Amino acid sequence: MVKEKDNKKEQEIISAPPTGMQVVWREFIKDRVAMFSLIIMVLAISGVFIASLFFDPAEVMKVSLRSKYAPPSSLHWLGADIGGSDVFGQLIIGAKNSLLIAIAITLITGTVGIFIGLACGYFGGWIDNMFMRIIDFFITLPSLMIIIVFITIVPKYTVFTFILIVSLFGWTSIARLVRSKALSESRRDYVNASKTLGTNDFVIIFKEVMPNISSILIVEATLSFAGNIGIETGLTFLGFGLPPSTPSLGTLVAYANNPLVMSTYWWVWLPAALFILILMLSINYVGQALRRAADAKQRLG
Amino acid sequence: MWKTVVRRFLIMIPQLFVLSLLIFIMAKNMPGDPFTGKITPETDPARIEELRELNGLNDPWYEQYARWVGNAFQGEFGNSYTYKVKVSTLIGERAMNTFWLSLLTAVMLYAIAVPLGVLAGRFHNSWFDRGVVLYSFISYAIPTFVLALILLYFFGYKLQWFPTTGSVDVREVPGSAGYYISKIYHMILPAFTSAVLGTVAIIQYLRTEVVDAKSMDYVRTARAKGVPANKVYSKHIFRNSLLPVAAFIGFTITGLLGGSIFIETIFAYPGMGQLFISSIASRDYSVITALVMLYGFLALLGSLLSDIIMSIVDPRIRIE
Amino acid sequence: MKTSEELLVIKDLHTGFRIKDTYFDAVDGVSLTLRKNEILAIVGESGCGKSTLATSIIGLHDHNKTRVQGEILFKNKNLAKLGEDEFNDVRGIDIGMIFQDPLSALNPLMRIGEQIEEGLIYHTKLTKEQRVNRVFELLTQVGIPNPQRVARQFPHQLSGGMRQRVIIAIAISCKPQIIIADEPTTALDVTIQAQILDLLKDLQAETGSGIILITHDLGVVAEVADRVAVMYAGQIIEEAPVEELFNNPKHPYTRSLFNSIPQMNSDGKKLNVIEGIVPSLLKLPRQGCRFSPRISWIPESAHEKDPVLHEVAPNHFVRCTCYKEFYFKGEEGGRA
Amino acid sequence: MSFMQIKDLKVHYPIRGGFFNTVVDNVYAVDGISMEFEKGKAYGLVGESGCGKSTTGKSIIGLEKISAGSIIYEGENVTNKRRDRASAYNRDIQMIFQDSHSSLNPRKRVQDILAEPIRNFLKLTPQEESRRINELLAIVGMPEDARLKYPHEFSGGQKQRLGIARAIATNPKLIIADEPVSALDLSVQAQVLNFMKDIQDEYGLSYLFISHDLGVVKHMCDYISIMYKGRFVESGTKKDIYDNPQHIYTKRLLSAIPDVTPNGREDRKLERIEVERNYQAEHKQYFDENGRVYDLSPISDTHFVAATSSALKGGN
Repeated sequence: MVKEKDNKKEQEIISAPPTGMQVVWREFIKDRVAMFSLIIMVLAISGVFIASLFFDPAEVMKVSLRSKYAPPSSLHWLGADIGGSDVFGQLIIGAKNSLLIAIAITLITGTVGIFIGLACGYFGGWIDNMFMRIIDFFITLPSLMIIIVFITIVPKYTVFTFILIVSLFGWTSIARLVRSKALSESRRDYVNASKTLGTNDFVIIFKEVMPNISSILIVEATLSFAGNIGIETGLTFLGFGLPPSTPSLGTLVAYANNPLVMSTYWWVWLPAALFILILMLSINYVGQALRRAADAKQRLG
Repeated sequence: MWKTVVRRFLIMIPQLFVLSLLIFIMAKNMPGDPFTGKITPETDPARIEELRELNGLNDPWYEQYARWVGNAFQGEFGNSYTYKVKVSTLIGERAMNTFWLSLLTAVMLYAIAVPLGVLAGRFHNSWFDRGVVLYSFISYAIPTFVLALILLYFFGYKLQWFPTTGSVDVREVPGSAGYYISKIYHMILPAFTSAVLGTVAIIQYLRTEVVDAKSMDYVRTARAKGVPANKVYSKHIFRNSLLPVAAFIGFTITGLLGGSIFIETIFAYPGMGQLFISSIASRDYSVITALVMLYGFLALLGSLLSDIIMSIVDPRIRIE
Repeated sequence: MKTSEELLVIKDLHTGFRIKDTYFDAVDGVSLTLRKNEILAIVGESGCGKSTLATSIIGLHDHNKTRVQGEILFKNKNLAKLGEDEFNDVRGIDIGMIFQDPLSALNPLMRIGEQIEEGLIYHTKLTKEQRVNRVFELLTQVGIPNPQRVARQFPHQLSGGMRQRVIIAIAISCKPQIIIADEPTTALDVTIQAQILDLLKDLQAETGSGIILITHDLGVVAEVADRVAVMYAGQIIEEAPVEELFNNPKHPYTRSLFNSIPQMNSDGKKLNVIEGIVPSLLKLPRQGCRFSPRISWIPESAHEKDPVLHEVAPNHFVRCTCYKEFYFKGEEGGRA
Repeated sequence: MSFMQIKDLKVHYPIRGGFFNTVVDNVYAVDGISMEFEKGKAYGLVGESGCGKSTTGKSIIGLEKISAGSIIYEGENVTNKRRDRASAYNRDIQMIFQDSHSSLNPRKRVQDILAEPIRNFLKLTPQEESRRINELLAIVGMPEDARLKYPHEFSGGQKQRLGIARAIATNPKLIIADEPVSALDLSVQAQVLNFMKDIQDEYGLSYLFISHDLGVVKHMCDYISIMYKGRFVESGTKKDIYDNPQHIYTKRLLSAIPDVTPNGREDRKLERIEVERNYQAEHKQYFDENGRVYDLSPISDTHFVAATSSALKGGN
């Protein structure tokens, strides 16, 4: 029956590949919540980047004891922290930092994961065996602890080392997923056909296999972007994230570790926590809607 | 089956080896020595060199490694710098707290996840199902520390239903009934937070398993036999969907341990995770090394356990 | 033609699937009778509605998305009106079913013995011991050596042919009067297929039950069927005793099908190709002769406006009058 | 004169097991088969599932690793050059797949699918390439506007015809067809078989036709080999195999094929039972103590049977 339904749809779209971006977009328009999430996500991210142009980090971080723990007012939209620094300004700058770092981590882990995953899935054999052993091992590691230890023992600790350390543990799950998809895709006969038609492995991997799993790659990138925001803010929250000179959303939330701040000066930590929550919900929903759209079986029709 | 289990054990050996090597290298790169706790600023540099020699810190790295592994096997990780007690004693105390917390979490986790997942799958596309999907979506998207903080803020500070720190009320006498009740009372909020976050994977898995199983040919066979609908669910669909979940137990343990760092820190619960963070803060390296090793070992054990359970419950693996 | 009592009478059956609040009938007005002691084959290409017909009879369709109208009369009951639960008094006891893929049709986590026993638990008053003995008896009956051992095994430990025998044992466990076999040998190798078909035929002769055999393979039909109904686009277009149908096919579709089989003696000669494609469910022509678009060289006037089945020989029925005018393209003189 | 010879081809897969996952045994998927191919002839490879017929096809074209044996093409040993892009072998041997749907990349338009072999093997200008694509579509009876469509817009039979068009794009000498029609309905199957026959006559193609369907193979092929457990049990012309089967396995296979007429089916059933009894009784004369098929020995110029000499004498 599903097949019949597809036939009908195919009539309407003249010559589009079955999982093209066009199809995905049409699905998106039909799903109101997904559209809403997409708008929230775009607004939140672009809002942060645009607003950050109007804040000077040095100005924001300036200590002003007079406004210590000042409640929200027209001067300080979201009040001030223990040093009297403006929370709203910190929120914007912190969010910008968090987003940039999450993007960097996503790009690095995504690229590495996709390359390794494609190679493992397509070639199989010893390449696959070797990387799968490594990945299995990484997955059983208590990675959060090891990241923390790494961060504390690295001699010159900067934003870049932070990105590298987190990326070192982040590529495995993407590689694993890409591998399983590439494996099932590589077993399909069109790959065999290309082999018999004299196309070389490199071209087959990037021009045949990769386009066919591209929708999954986009979905995974979106979801892992959300995950990376969580990892960065979480680590910063614990005190092992960005260097103190670079505020992050996690820095603000970390104020809640002080019971007094948590219970009384909620404006210091709660907005940042809620902002993370909204960001995560919207990005994740967009990711899941993309996943539904990319999977012909789950399409809304 | 025994072959699978033994082989699985053998695979664990090189993993443990690599893990220990990794941790040893990390430990070597940490500032300070296993006997750092015995040194004060007044100690004579010659005396330090003497101590180094005495403790074999000038030996080749592989000899040091061998000795370190030997000690680790006997649970000997040196002394804590901060607490001035043996690392093993220190961790032992905290480990019990973490163990009880994890146990309560696991109980809550399965008590929430299994019925939700199974029922959502059975009543696919109903309002109940949509609610479950929404719940699992939110708990998937929300970061651990954000959920923990929000729950702590509302239930701990605003409503004051639960204590906000510690593992037991200090006024209770150890051993008394009140003591144990207090212990459980302190665990409820952190365990619940942790459980909510852990349910996602199991709910999603169970739900899709049940939905998929409904259209499986063997379910059609059962229906064609005239087996009543309830029995089709209990004997065929649920059983076949639940067995793989049993194998999740091992991974659940790993997951709970990983999450315990956030949970214990936020709820100020004196377990291993909190000990780890405070040791990092005080640069108490011998404790850190021991904890990482212990966590790594438990994680490996967890995945081993999962594989063994899988090989017991699935006849396709059981009978080779 | 064996004349014996009627087991199952289907009258004007319509089975429709719901797509966006509209029902599309995949089975579109089928009437059939199954008698005791016979194998009735329903043959057709994919998408003709033959499997849907089978699932409607035994009630295995999704009751939420499917609409069954018409009459399926069995023991004074109309099966088309039964709900999912009420069907459990019919399924397994009175009607057994054999599936296409013997591996996926067995529960991978249950022992063979348990799976055969399951039907007995709900439909008989046998004690545990009697049930176990009955399981052994059934396994022996379907030609499985060493039943005690096989009963304790899991599906993945058996070969394809053995699994299909187990499926048959399940289907006949409560001695049903009707067995529906949906492509029972399609997933099997020819040598195993021959064994399974022989087994089915022997069992049928032994028990006197009626078998509805759904298949796309005319060879299988020729080997085992007593009577054949040919389906096209949701309707029966020809029905006849097996010798009559194979020796004297009438409907253009039946004849075209026969001419497209690469037979043992076709030896590279051109095979007949039917123009066009099988219409999809959503685009089924609901009026007139459904095969007419695929024999476009036959004049419109040859077809009936509202085609019905005509008895052209004793017990031989053909839908639409177009068979009278039909000839294969390029053989102008070869009219029937 | 044959243009290609396959000598003692073997494809073995290691079975790993034991504690250390070492190679404990091999699966003999293809276990020493030899064939020769002549221009314009069709060769059938018949057997039941798991007999190694597909593996044979895949190993010839280079999708499976050959463990032993050699492939000689136009006098040159090409065993290890099968996937060499520059080799004439790779251009001249093409393949048609069983599942036409999965053999076409869903994200490529028909013109790109057909252009793939042309771009890889032939040096054509874009205009020539475009003309060739139209030509190919015309050969398999598809309109030119199909070029811009995606595979999912075609029916099963049309997709298989596109697969054929792609396989003949480089004017190959041999096409390996692995169950090319077994996924298709009867009427569509007839159409595809007709096409394959037409193209063969027109271009002097050779086929290696792999199928489990003896009817289809007999319809298409001049020579037939029956395969069992990775080895040939019998090999010969179509007439040899169907009119004068010698190996007990061939007889069993032939007797199991349903005949498309109900007349005389009782007799056929009795014959099946008889053949099955002989199969059990005479097993020793056709299989050695390990159950392995004997080597082929000739009983005529074209007809080869794998059996002990006593069985052959008895059979004649």
